Amino acid sequence: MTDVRVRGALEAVLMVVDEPVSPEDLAVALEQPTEIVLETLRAMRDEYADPDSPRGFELREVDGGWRFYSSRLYADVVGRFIIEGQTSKLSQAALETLAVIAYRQPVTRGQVSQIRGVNVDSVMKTLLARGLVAEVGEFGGALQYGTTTEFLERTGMSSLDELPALAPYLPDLDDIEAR
Amino acid sequence: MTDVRVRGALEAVLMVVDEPVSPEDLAVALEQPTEIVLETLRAMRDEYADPDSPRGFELREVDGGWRFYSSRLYADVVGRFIIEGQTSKLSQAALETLAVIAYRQPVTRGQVSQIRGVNVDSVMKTLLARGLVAEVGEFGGALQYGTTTEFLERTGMSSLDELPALAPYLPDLDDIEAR
Amino acid sequence: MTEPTGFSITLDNFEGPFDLLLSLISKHEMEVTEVALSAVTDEFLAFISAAQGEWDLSEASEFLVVAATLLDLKAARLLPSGEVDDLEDLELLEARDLLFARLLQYKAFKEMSGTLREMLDGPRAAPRNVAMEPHFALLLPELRWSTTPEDLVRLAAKAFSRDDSPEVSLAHLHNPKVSVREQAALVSARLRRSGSLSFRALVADADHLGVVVARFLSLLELFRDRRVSFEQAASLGDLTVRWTGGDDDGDLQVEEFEGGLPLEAADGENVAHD
Repeated sequence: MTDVRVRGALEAVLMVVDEPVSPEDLAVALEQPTEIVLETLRAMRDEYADPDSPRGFELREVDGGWRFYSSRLYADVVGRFIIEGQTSKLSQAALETLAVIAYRQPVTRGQVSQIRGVNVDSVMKTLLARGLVAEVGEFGGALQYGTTTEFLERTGMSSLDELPALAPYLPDLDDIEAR
Repeated sequence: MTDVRVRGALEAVLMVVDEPVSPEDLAVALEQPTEIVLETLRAMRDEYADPDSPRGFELREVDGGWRFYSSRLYADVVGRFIIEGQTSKLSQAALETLAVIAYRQPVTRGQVSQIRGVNVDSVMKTLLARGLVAEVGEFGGALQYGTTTEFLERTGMSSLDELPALAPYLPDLDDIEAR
Repeated sequence: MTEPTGFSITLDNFEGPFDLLLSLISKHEMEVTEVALSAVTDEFLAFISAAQGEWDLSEASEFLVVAATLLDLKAARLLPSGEVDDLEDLELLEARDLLFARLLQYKAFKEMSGTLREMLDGPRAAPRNVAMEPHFALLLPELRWSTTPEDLVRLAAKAFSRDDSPEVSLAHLHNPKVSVREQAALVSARLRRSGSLSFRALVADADHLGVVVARFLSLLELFRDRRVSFEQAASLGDLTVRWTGGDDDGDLQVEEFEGGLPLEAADGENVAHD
C-alpha cells in the first residue's frame, strides 16, 4: 500500500466506527504492520491540525484508541447542531466526587464516601447516568468504580496520565489508607 | 470568516451530524450566505476526491443535504474491519439494554439510559444496526424504540405476550428494604 | 492550580498565604505547636471585617474547619509525647494526624474539582458517532444467538432493580431526612408573605433539630443569593430576616446536602464514617 492508500484506508475505517479504535485492530483490517498504522495516524493528526490551514475535524487518541472528533476551534458552530440531552452543569458535589474517582480509581462507593465525608449515592447515580463513571470491577464484594472513555473525551484528555498532579501538599494517600 | 474558517466550520459540523444537512441550515449556523456555503461544500467535495491524493472520506449530497461518508474507494478495507473487528456475539451491555427495551417498549433512549444507569448511545446503535430494535414512535420530541420481528424470531417467540412475567424475577421488596 | 484563598497571615515566624502555612505543617517543615493559632484567628477576623459585604461564605466555613483541625492537632501535639505509654493516648494522637491528613486530602480534591470543571466546560470536541451506512451494516457477521426469553427476563429484572434501589424508602429504619431545598422553598414563601420575620419565628414550628438546621442552612443559601438580609441589634440578640428578593420566583440554586440532613443530629447512620 502506498502512503496515500494507508491514509485513505484509515480515514475510511474511522468514518464508520462509534468508539475509539486501537491501532492493532486497524492494522489487521489494513493488513499493514501496527507501526506503520500508528505512524500514519500521528501524521494524520498533525496534518489536520496544521496551524496554517486547520481542518474542522481532529483525530485524537483516547485511551489508546483513535477516533474522529469535531475540532474544538468550531465548538460554537457545532453546538448549534448537536443538542445534547445532558448539558446541564454538574453540581459541586458531583464534581468533587468525580475528582475523587478520577484520582483513586478503582474505588468503591464506600471509599469515596469516606474521603468526601458524606453519603455519595445520589451523586454517583448522576455520574453513572452521564456515563462519566462506570463499574469497573469488584473488591471484597463491593463494586468498584472508575472513569470512562467518555470522561476522557469530555475532558479532552488522551489518558489518565494527563490528569494534573494533585495539590502539592497532599500527604501520601497510602499512609492514610494503611491506618 | 476566511475561506479556511468557513471550510473548517463546515467540516466540524458535518463530521458529527448523523443526517445529511441542507446548505440553508449550514448557512444559518455559520452566518454566511447560502451561495458561499454551497460553493465551499462543492470545493470540499472535489478536494477530498482529488485523484492524486484521495481521502478516505467523501462528502456527498443526498436529497439536497450534505454528509460525510466513508469513501467507496476503500470499501474492501472497511468491510474487512467490520467483519473481523466486530464480535459476533452481543455484549452483556447490549443484551441488558435489549431486555430493558423488550419490557418497557415503547421507550426513549433517555429512559433506557436512566434505567441502566449508563449512557446507552453506542449500544443502541449496535441493536439498531442488528435490526433487533427499531424506532416505533415519538414522545415529547424524543424517539421511542421497540423490539422488531427479527427479535421475536431470534428468541423463538411468536409475540411479545410470550415474554416471561417480570414480577417473579424482581427481588422481594422486603429484601431490599431490609438492606 | 492551588486557588489562592486571598487570606494571608503575618506571624512572628511565618508570613504568607494561609494555604502555604497548611502546606508547611503537613510536610513537617513547620511545627504546629509553634504557630500562634489565636494570632491566625485574629488575622482572619480582621480580614473578614475589612472585606465586609464582600466575603465569601465558603472561604469562611473552610477556614473554620481548617482552624478547628489545627487546634485539635496542636492540642494533641502539646501532650507530653515522650511519656505516652497509654495505648489510648497514642491512638488519640494517631487519630488526630489521620484527621488532618483527611482534611488535606479533602481540600485537594475540592481544588481539583475546579480544574475538572474548567476541563468539562471548555470547548468540546464532539466525537463522530454516526449510524453505519446500510451496505456496511449488512456485512456485520451473523449473530451467534443463545439468549432465551428467560435470560432476558433476568437481565431486565436486574436492570429494573438497580434503578429502584437508591430510591427505596428506608423511612422505617431511620428518621426521614430533611431537604434543605424544600426548607428553602418554605422559608422563602413565608418571608415573601411577611416581609421580615425573626429566626425564632421561622423555626417556631420545627419539631426536630434537623429542621432547624436545614432552615438555617437554607437562609445562608438565600443570603448568598441576595434574597434575604439579616439584622441583629445586639450580639446573640434576635436575628431578623428580611426578604430582599422581590416577587422574583426564579430558580434558587440550593445545593442539596447529599442525602439530606439527618433529623437527629447524632444519627450516625446517615453520615459516612469510618
